[in-house]
Amino acid sequence: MTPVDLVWLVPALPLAAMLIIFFGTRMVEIAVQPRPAAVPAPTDHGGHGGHGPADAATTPDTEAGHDATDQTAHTTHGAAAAGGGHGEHGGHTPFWPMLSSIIGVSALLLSFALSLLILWQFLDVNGDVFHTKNLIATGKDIHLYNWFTIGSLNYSIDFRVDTLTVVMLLVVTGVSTLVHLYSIGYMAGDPGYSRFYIELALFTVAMLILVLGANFLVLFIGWELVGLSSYLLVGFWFYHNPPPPGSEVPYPPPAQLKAFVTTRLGDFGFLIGILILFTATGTFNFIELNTKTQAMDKGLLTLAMILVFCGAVGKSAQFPLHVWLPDAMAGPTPVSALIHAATMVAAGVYLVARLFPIYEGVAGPQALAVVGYTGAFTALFAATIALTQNDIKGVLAYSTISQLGYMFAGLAVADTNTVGMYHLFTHAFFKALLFLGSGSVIHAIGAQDMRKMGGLARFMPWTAGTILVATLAISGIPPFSGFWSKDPIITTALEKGNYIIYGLTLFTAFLTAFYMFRLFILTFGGQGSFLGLWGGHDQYRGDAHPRESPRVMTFPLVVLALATILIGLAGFAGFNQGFAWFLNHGVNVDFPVAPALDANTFIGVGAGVLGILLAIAVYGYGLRLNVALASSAVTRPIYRLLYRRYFLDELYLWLIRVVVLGLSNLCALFDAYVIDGIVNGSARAVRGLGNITRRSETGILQNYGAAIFGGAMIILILVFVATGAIGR
Amino acid sequence: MQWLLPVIVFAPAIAGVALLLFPQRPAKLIAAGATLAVFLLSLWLYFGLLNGSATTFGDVLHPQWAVDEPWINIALGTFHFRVDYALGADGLSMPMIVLNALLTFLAVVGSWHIDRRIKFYLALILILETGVMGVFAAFDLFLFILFWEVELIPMFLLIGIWGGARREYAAWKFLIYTLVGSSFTLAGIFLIYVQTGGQSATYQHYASVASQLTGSLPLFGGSVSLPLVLFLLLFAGFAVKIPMWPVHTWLPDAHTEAPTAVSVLLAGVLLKMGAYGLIRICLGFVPQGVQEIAPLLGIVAAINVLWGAGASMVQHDMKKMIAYASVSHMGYVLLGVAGAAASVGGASLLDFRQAALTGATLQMFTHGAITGMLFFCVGVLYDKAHTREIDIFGGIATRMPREITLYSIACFASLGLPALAGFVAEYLVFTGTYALLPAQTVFAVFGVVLTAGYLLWMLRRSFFGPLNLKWRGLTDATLREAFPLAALAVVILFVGIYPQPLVDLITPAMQQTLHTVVQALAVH
Amino acid sequence: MITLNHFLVLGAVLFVIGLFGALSKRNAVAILMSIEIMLNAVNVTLVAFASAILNHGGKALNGATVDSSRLTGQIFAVFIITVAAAEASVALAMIIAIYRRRNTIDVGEINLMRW
Amino acid sequence: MTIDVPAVAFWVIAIILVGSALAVVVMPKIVHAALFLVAVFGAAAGIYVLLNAEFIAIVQVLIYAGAVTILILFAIMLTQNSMSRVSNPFSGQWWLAGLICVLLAAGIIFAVNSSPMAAGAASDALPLANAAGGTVVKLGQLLYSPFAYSYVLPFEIASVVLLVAIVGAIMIGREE
Repeated sequence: MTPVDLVWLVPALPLAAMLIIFFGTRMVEIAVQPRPAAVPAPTDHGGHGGHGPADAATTPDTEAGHDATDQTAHTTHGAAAAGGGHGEHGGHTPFWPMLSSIIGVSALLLSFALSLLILWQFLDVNGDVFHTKNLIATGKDIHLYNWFTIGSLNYSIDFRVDTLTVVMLLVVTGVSTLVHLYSIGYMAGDPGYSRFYIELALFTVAMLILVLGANFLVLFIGWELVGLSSYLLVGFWFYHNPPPPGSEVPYPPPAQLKAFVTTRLGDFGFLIGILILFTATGTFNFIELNTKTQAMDKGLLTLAMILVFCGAVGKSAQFPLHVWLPDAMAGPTPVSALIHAATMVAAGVYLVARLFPIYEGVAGPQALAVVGYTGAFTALFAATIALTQNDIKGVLAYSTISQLGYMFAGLAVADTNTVGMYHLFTHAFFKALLFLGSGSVIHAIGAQDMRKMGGLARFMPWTAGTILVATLAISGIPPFSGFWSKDPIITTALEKGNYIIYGLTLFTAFLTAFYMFRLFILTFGGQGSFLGLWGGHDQYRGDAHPRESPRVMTFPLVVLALATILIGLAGFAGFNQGFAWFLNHGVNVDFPVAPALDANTFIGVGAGVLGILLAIAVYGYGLRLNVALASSAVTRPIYRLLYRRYFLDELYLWLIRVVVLGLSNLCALFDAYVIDGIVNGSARAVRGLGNITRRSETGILQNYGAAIFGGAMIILILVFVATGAIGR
Repeated sequence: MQWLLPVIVFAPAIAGVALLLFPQRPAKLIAAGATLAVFLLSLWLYFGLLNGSATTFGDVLHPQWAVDEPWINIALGTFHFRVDYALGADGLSMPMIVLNALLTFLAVVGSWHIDRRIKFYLALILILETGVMGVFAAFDLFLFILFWEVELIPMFLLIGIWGGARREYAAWKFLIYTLVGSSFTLAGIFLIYVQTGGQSATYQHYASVASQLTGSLPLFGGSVSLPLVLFLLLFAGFAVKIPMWPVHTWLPDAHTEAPTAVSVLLAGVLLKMGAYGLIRICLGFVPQGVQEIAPLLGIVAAINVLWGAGASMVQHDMKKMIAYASVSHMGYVLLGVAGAAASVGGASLLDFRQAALTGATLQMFTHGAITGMLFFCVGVLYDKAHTREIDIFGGIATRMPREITLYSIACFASLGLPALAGFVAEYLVFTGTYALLPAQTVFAVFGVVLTAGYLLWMLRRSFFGPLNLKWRGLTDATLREAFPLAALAVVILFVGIYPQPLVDLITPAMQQTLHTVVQALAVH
Repeated sequence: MITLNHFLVLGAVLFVIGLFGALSKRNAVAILMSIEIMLNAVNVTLVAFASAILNHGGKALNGATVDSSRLTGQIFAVFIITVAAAEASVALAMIIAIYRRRNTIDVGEINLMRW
Repeated sequence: MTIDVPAVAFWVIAIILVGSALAVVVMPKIVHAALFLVAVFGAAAGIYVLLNAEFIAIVQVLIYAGAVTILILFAIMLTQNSMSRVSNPFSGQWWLAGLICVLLAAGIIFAVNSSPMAAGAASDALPLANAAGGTVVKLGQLLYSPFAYSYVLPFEIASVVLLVAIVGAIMIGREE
């Protein structure tokens, strides 16, 4: 009974926690205090009371304020709304909810510990501890139970633990544990405290099922379930007022709908892809697919893989299905950190990495090309939008989309899945760190518009310091972890001679550095401070009274920052080589090592440095470039285009309104008028006929009598005629 | 054990008549007790089947607990008219019987609060249960059509007396639609009875001769394929019940007007009668007829799915929306059957055929449970707010957490979320039919996206957002109201996570049916 | 000489006269009387048949053997008279009831079952 | 040459019968019609006598000429409302009725005469009003005898019918 055999415990523990909280502590909580999802007093929300549903009726899509026309719109209300239960803040969490959170955290800790054990067992190549030799090479299949078997078609719930799974297990359980811990502080006193932990645990379970699945069936189950938990958590504050027009802050109810349906659109392609593969090979199992797909028709297989990638596009918010992710920031910030930055959105990358043998080995090159170009383009596309956003979480959301694009590009250019996966790995930590940090800021000042911040570094040094680390990492500055994972993508693109992707990624690296430091300076720094980075009271533009967040929130920040730094430093010791070796089942593969101190690396880093310097110049030293660009007649349209996110939301909204609802109305009207018209028409015809014939019912006895005997008489005569009696 | 099926079939009607003699309160208790007893009995039957060895699961040739007595047996010269009182259960009918028993019990509990002529109401519901049970348990075509018509009367009265504002219109529409359809079915039954030798009308007889049923009929000088004619005649009645586009428009009206419990039964089991007839009689007895038209049937199925989804996207009445949703979901059943019968690939794709057919049967069960739950949810809401207008509400989730929890479970089950029942059936249908009718399947799969769209949009408009102060006084579902919801939620979760017991029971019956189908393919 | 046919024709004529009255009169009592005439016509025919059979000595008119001592025709007549009496009483009661309610016995005006 | 008395009697009675029946139908005053009805009944009784059905004849006189006529006269009295001269009018469809009746009569008579019986057994003379052929005793046995073959049971049922009729008449005819 080695740890690997107990891997089912990893998802089982959070599941148990979820059930305990749902049926246990939360029930007690309800019993103790009757209204769990208590509304803030009607007076707060009465104002918009009738208007929320009213305008929702007009469109299925979001009305979260993307229709801002004035980029300097005042967003306090929106922030207050999205800042969430902060009205209730300061109030300490009562006993039962606190118990829920403790249960959740401890369950996650156990899963994380178990994952570490499994990692250890995998590294135990000679089998001198666990007596399982070379698990790293083979991996292990764990058959849980059978759904059903139909003829030769096998629908069974199987887990597969191999190195790829182990990496994901560590990322998921690790980050999830920290976020659970962090939420104790962030969600303190929120009326939905227990509900939050239920849904967080549900997400963890689903994500673990996703990464553990040995076949498409299980993976798809997890895939959809993470979508569910994302839906629930984005809509966690479903009772808030819509933000005022002009605010960039998304509005939970439409955002959750958008998130689910948009990903569903991707899943449509995903499912078709699965169906093609299943029909051709008769199996869902990934290992069997690797071999059986080789018999498939190349073109069909390529198509199938592209369709499968559609699922990844939806889940990982790649262009053109990226629109849901920025809105998903309507959820509480820990959720954004865990689901919409570190783990769930990486599921698409994981999917491609999981199927990489087929993508790279069996299917036609077009498949990977689609993946790569989509990724690279999305990276640039999202980065350009991120340049102009003022909502701190919005910027981070677009940077997430951009980084996911990097991962896909990395998967596509390299001939192993290591490059992309390594960026996923490092990104999980520093992006979670960024989000948690921004959450700490929002928690402190109750607003998330960067124009209401500034100079916060002195108020909250821990937050600022850790975020600075993450910012450097995402900008690809050595020695932080981002450098080791991002630079290889760029360089590999160059080495493989894929200049389009190279150019896109390189330019994106510059943009990334710029907007990330823009974010940092606008938040923490300000003019007149050291490089504009480390601001103080005089740079603060808001009206709240910022204070450093409690330990329970800063501790995860520190942990993540340490992780970022350590992974980075370990890079010098060839950590990424080790990672590659591990991910390739203990086989050494050529992982483009930076620093292989060649020009390419310096180009990559240089782009980052350039971006940083530009950002410092503009925001730290008041080089009024941004204002110029935003106001000059030439560039203003471009600025507006970026600020309004290329008007894609409006486009989709229009499509849904006109095409989908139009057709739907057509159906409904056809039913109501054509089909029912025929039905009712025929009924009316019968009724009319009856109206004519019923005239014969005079109700006068003698008419009937006459009819009777007249009839008898006629029959009599007829009989005579027939029998020829008359003729005789 | 012979007495079990007759008891299950007739006990409800007897109880229904009996409770009229009692005062109101005991009458209610009698109804609840009787339906509960029937449900437990049916469960006993079910697990009796399940725990028997694999051979005793039963299929159309070897029904379990079969009863077969000659009932009408007249020889008019050469013409021999014979009707058997034949009851039986197999993998196809057993889940439906259990579902019917469960839903009727829950319906009785769910209509506890009705104050207008409750005794008559309950009696009708119990008689309805007998009718439906008979349809599923009958093993003789004439007995089948008899029960088929018996079920109409209580339904008509239930809608017409306890319905909403336009109840007369809805009731008549329901009645006439169904009668027109079933008249064709009756004609088809006589035709097939004569064409198969006219000695016996038991299912075993038809199933055994099904694959030889070929040839053509003279018609207007020309001649048409006999199986096709038989299929079209028989299917006419089933198509109305399923309901298949374009004869589906009775459903939204009937659902909108019917009281909650009746909507539950209507969507939960009555629609399944159509699907049951399609699989048992059309596919089982005239497979070639289905084969000749399978691609077209698949197209209609896809239309069903998309059309229903589109129509429900723009409804303003929750019940009407869910009604169109059932139209959409029954499309998957059609698709599964069409796939199973499609003549491509011959016997080589047998496994996929079986997946498709099993999926269709599973979908019958899961859709019954899920849609029943949805209607119960709407009913609870309606009893408190006295409206079902989606846009009138807003943010009421904060007022009724219990309701919204169960309601969203039902919605997610309906949009095919894994770990809930709906996903299992739909996934099975898709994986099966794609091999046989790819194009149709692709279109049908897109319905999954639309379903998510309209259901969640409905939730978003009614339950989320700031509380519409008009509903400040709204109270949460009481435990009595929540009981049917919770019960169905348990069923849905169980089937969604561990479907094996259900599938194991269905599979052998489907194997038998497919055996004849493939034989017919060979003959073709 | 008088044969059975004479009686039959007499019955027929009588019957038709009654029928004419029943179909053409407006006064309900008159209709009732006409019906009585029709009943009598039938009686005449039946009794005539009875005596014809009796006279014919056990041979029915179509040659089949019957028990002529049964006098079936007369028995019929008795019962018809009984029923006629009952019918007359009930009918008249109804006429009076109708008259009370509608103050007329003109069947042309009594058409409650009119479409 | 001897006069066949019964034949003459038949013709006389028949003419009276038909004539008074016609009178019943055509008389403009309902009371006259009722009186002619008495004549009809009486004449019918005569026919029965001719046919050796004395019992029927008696009953006919008692019930019809007696009871029913009285009933009808009462009804007429109770339902007289208008002093209009024509209390027994024809309806609009009298011509249609006439047509039907004439044709029907023709049909029946034609049928009677053209039936094979007309040529056969039915064509020989009936012994009219012969004292020997009295049937009362026999009829009595047939109606009441508990031992021999009899119609006693139908007879009792008939009495029940009468009872029902009486009760029904009372129920219907009574004042609300």
